Amino acid sequence: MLRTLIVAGAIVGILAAGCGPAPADKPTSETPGGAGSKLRIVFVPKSAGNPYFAEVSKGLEKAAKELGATVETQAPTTADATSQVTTIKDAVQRGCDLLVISANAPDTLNDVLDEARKKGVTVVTVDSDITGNETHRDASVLPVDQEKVGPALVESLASLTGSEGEFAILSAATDAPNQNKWIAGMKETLKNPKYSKLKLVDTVYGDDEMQKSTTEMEALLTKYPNLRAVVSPTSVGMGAAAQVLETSGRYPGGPKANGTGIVLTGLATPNQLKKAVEKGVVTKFHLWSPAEMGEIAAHLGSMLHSKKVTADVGKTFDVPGMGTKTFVDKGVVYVGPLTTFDKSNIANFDF
Amino acid sequence: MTVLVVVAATARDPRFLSPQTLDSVLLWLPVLLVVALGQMPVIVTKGIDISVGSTVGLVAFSVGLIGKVNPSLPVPVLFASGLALGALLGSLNAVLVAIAKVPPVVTTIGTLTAFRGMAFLVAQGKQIDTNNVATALTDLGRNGVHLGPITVNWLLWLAFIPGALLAWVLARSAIGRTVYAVGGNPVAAALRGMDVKRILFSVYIWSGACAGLAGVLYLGRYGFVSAASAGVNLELNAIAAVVVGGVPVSGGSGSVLGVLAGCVLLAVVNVGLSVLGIAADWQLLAYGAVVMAALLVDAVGRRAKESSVVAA
Amino acid sequence: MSRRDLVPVGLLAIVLFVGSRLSARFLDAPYLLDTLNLYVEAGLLATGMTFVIVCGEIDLSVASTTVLVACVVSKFLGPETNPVVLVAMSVAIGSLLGLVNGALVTIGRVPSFLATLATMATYRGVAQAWLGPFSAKWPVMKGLDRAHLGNSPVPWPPVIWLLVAGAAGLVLHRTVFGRQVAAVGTNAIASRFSGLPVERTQLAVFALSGAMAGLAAVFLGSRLGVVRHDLGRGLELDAITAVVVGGTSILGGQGSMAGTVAALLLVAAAKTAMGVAGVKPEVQVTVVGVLLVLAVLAGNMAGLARRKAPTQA
Amino acid sequence: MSSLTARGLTVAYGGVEVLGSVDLDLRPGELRAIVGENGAGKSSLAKACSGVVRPVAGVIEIDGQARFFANPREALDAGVCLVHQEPLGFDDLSVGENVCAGAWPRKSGGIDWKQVHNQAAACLQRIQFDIDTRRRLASLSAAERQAVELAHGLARGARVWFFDETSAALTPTESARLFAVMRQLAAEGCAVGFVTHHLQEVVEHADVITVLRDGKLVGVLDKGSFTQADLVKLMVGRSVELDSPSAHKPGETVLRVRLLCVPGAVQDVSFEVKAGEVVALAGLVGAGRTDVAQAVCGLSRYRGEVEVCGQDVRRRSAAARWREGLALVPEDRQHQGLLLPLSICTNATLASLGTFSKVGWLDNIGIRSATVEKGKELGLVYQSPDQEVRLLSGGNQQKVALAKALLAKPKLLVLDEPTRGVDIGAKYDVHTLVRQLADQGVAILMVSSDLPEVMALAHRIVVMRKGTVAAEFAHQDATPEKIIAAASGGDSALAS
Repeated sequence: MLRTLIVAGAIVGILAAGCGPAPADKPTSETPGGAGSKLRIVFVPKSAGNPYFAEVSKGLEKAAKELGATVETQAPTTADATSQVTTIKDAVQRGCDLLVISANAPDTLNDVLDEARKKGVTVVTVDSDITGNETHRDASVLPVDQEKVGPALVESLASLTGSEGEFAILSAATDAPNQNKWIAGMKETLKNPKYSKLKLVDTVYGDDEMQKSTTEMEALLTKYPNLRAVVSPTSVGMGAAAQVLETSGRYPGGPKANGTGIVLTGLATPNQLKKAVEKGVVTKFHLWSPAEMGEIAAHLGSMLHSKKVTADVGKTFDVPGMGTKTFVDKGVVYVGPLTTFDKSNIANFDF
Repeated sequence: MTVLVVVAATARDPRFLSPQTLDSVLLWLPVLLVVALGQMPVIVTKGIDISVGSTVGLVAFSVGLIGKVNPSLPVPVLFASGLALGALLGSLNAVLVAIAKVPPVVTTIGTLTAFRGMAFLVAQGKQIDTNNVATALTDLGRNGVHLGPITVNWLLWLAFIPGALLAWVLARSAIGRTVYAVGGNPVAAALRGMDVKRILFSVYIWSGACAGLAGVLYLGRYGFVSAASAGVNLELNAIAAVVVGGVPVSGGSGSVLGVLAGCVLLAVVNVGLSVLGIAADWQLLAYGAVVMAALLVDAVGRRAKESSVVAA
Repeated sequence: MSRRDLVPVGLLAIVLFVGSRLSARFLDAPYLLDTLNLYVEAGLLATGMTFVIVCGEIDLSVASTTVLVACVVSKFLGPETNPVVLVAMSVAIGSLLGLVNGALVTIGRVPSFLATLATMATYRGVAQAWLGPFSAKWPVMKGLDRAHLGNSPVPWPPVIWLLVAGAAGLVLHRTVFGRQVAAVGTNAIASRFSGLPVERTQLAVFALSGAMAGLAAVFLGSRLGVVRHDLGRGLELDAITAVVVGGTSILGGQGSMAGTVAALLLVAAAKTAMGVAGVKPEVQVTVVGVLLVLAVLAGNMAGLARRKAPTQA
Repeated sequence: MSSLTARGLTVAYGGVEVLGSVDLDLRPGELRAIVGENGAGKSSLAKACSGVVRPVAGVIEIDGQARFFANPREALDAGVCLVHQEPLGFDDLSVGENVCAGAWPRKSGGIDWKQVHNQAAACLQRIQFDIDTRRRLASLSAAERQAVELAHGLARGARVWFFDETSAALTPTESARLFAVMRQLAAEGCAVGFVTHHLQEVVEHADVITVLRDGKLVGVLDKGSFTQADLVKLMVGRSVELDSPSAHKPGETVLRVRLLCVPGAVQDVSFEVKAGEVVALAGLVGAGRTDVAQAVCGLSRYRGEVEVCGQDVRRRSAAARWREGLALVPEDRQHQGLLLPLSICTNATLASLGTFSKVGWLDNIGIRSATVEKGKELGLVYQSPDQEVRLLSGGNQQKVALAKALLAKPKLLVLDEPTRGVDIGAKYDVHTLVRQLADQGVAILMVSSDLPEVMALAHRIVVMRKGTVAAEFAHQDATPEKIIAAASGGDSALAS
């Protein structure tokens, strides 16, 4: 009992002692950046160790240089829904004017984002939005018009397969909102009679883990002997799928191709697939420019923060060097069309 | 147990029993097997090494980086550096457990976190992708010895090296028998003049070295390493495989063949869940249930054995 | 008597001091109190875990239990509910899941490490199978939807945690049950030979750990407003870390609730201090791992110096 | 000349000196007994000489050369071997590996298995044991395990032997065989020292006797120069006599055991214990006596009936039986009887926490005062009631175990080898206590291998052999010869 008291006393004592001088430089009073002070941008990606977000970061830094702002990237070590909460709280406490975040889950950040905004922080989501909870952020910069990704993927698939045969989708987690939206878009597009011979046989989930994605991809090859194609709208999934096709030799022209072989397309960062493209395992795939996304987010955020623009439908703003961007519904801005990577251009990219 | 799972799976979907599935299982095995082989002597000495998952991740990334910077390095050098780095990390556990006498669970939970953090620091936000990995290394998973329609990939052959070594050491060598002795009765081992400290030290280094090797195998198998996900939860799978393979957590006994069987079971279950098309949302549940069933079968078997000993 | 639980208190003081040097914005009482909210779930799990570890067992399934309880409760209760019903239901389901662990250990005779390793996957698996990829809305607790006590900046979850931990500490150190837990953790055979209800004690600690996980679900749910199957990954390691750094012997028998609380505050303070100072999360992870080993090492050294006597005396 | 000479050996645990500046000379061809009460430092002396504990002062010389042993291995290498009371060994390894443990013959990197088994068989044969060296150690009997222990010393080429209460767990036949081996070793030129509590063994076998008291050397006696009574006086500093049981005033039947069967150990055992009566279960080790005691206490599965105070307790757990007035002091103090790292208070009141609590809250003051009081009653020697039990001597540990049983206020007390490994003084205290309890009307079931103890305490003696009741005697009808005859199936010639 005595020990408990000692411990409790020590804690209270330390807290009390520590809190003494704090009011002198009460952080909350100076958090909202005045017009004259440097804009402080904090970027919270989904998780650490992902070069895709390193590209976004690069774009942010480029814009920050132009804006005279500072950028700091704080990536949680695990990509789960709660890990970003701590990171955001600490960033806000340290001092931040513009929070750029790629949300891991659509609905767990509401409180912490509200709190940040109450303290004068502008919140812009990039890459993945908090769908269904848009009121808790100021604006969102998304890669491409979500509605256009599905059709684009189907079209790419059709051009590679001659619009016929069985195909499967290898996605990330079952609850990744972007992925699900794109898959829904693909299914919608497939209803078009011109794709009637393309048959989606299965959708599997690799959780964006190499091992899981590989196992799922291998299982697909076993389950569907007549498989003609695989679409994977995620980097890790495509990387794993390419690896499996190469190992099993079932890519078009591979040693075990059984006729035309299995084609692979989807969305991925180019570095991941350079070798596969060079070897002919993969013909083409797509992605937008993550760096541009970061650049737009920084400029837009800075304008929102200084109230130079409001995120209303149809309002437009200019991004230096990228022309005019328009807000669509719910404060969303799209970056632009998909880039296609193939043998001819892949060497020019490094991310 | 493995047979049961295979029969059940085949009954559900005959496609399960295809060469392609077998190839998947064989490709799934090497990394887990090597980590489990490392774990086994640790568990035999009543210890545990939870840090191996992070060791695999850190080594896979570091070796990937070495290969990226010096693309001309021959593959054996990559394996050697993986082994050396793994052993180095293992020796940190060894010092803490054998010399500083920190309980193994605490030590390795600590290093689990620390090694993962180090992997992030080494990674600097980058990842290793196929682009950076020597083709000679990734080819080890693509080629192998063809036995009829099945390909026994080179990675698995490489995994058999520590397996054979461990089997020989445990069954035949003085150090191996001492491992069993220390696990069976540590007090007696000390009084019999055995160097308990040295044995503990060795098993943790062995575990680290195996995890290091597994890291290179991981690199060869997937050609892609992300600091955040490489080797995550591998320690739990490895421990489960060892225990399902008949090594009691109370130490003192167990065989390498049993561990192999445990790994095969887990590999079959994991591949099977995907091949059978168990919905993604149900896979974790199915996996947990199978592991639990294996443990219960094991416990019932143990009970039967105990009562027969009393009767004898 | 062990003094190992004073190690985290000392370290806590150092961390607070260093933290205040690193950033002037660290020692800000409302902020620190607010941040403490984030550690309440880990704190509750650690409170239950202290009993389990003192009893010579381990419970790796706690985080999964929390998530499963959260999923079940949010499916069963409406959008608004009476806090008493909510807490009672969460704690009841949590205890039930804990009892399953206990039954596996006592009746199934599966070592707790493995039994709870299996239920760790199974419980989360059930949660995932049940909710699928979706979030479920957490019921709003009528009358308790404000985050703070009255108008003060003190948030209520940490206060409740400290009260629960205090009560749990009294139970552990001052009651017959606590004495039985320590006895069973020291030597289960001798306890059985002394007429202690060994199996019942083991069942009880797992149930208690499950109950705490259930209570943690209430806090997790009300903090986030929604629950999903993938919340709280790795929370079990945080809980075990706090217990062990707090001076409880991983071998069972000896432990201190005050130490657990101090250690959890230590981890919270260390992470927060680093976060405010702009230390990257990946570095934070490394530091916390090293801290765990160092704290135990420091305790070990003190312990070794204190008694050099071999056990065969 | 001496094989081993120790001068001024001092051993301290946690700052407490347990052996103070003791000298010892072991000469080749000689059997030396080391005797003393528990806590006198006998075991510490043997351990200090064989590298198990490090002395804080003193010198050890082997064949005239000063040696320092940092660990048991260095002592073994120098030819000093300590044989423990409980055989050490590795259940999952073979007999051959156990015999050669720690120094397996090597061949090209691996173990030379042929050599292992040959060497082990040869060592076992030297002491007239014929055991298949490929069997797992777990499958051996206690005596065979002991033989493996001895063979291990032989394999390591030991020339100085210490036996630390090695005969305590053996039957008279086995123990006679052990002393024959010791004599053989001495005849082969080894120096032998043995630690024992059995004064009979000392009188019969020792050539020279070292007597310790409270960690000090109090005398060195030569064979034939003393009587058993002299020896006891020297050991305890006072004279002790063993008595016969108190006047028999049997009350109602407290324990009735009918047709008890424990699978694999006990067959159809029936007997009764009345209030105020001491019933001894006699017999050889392995006859099933402990199994009966544990079944009665609800610690193992059984068939048949166990009635306590007229109620069948089949469905009651061990805990419930304690609550109904059944208390046990088990044979194995260290593992079954006590929680060694916890305090005296905690241990003493462990079985009676209900008495020392109110609605679940511990009454720490009551616990402390009850412990102190019971300790005084039992003559417990300790520094503080908060002291860890592991720091107490064997006799005092046993008293804590007894205190725990007594604080539960038992109607039936089950004592399993209550004085095993306990010194003469404590043994006397325990005997006095048993008599007092019987006088107070407590029913006592006692398992004992110590025949004088059985004769001194029991009103009735149930002799077991191979899991069944071989005979039952009233005290006045019993003689040690009859008991041994019944226990060993008529083979009384081997009785000591």
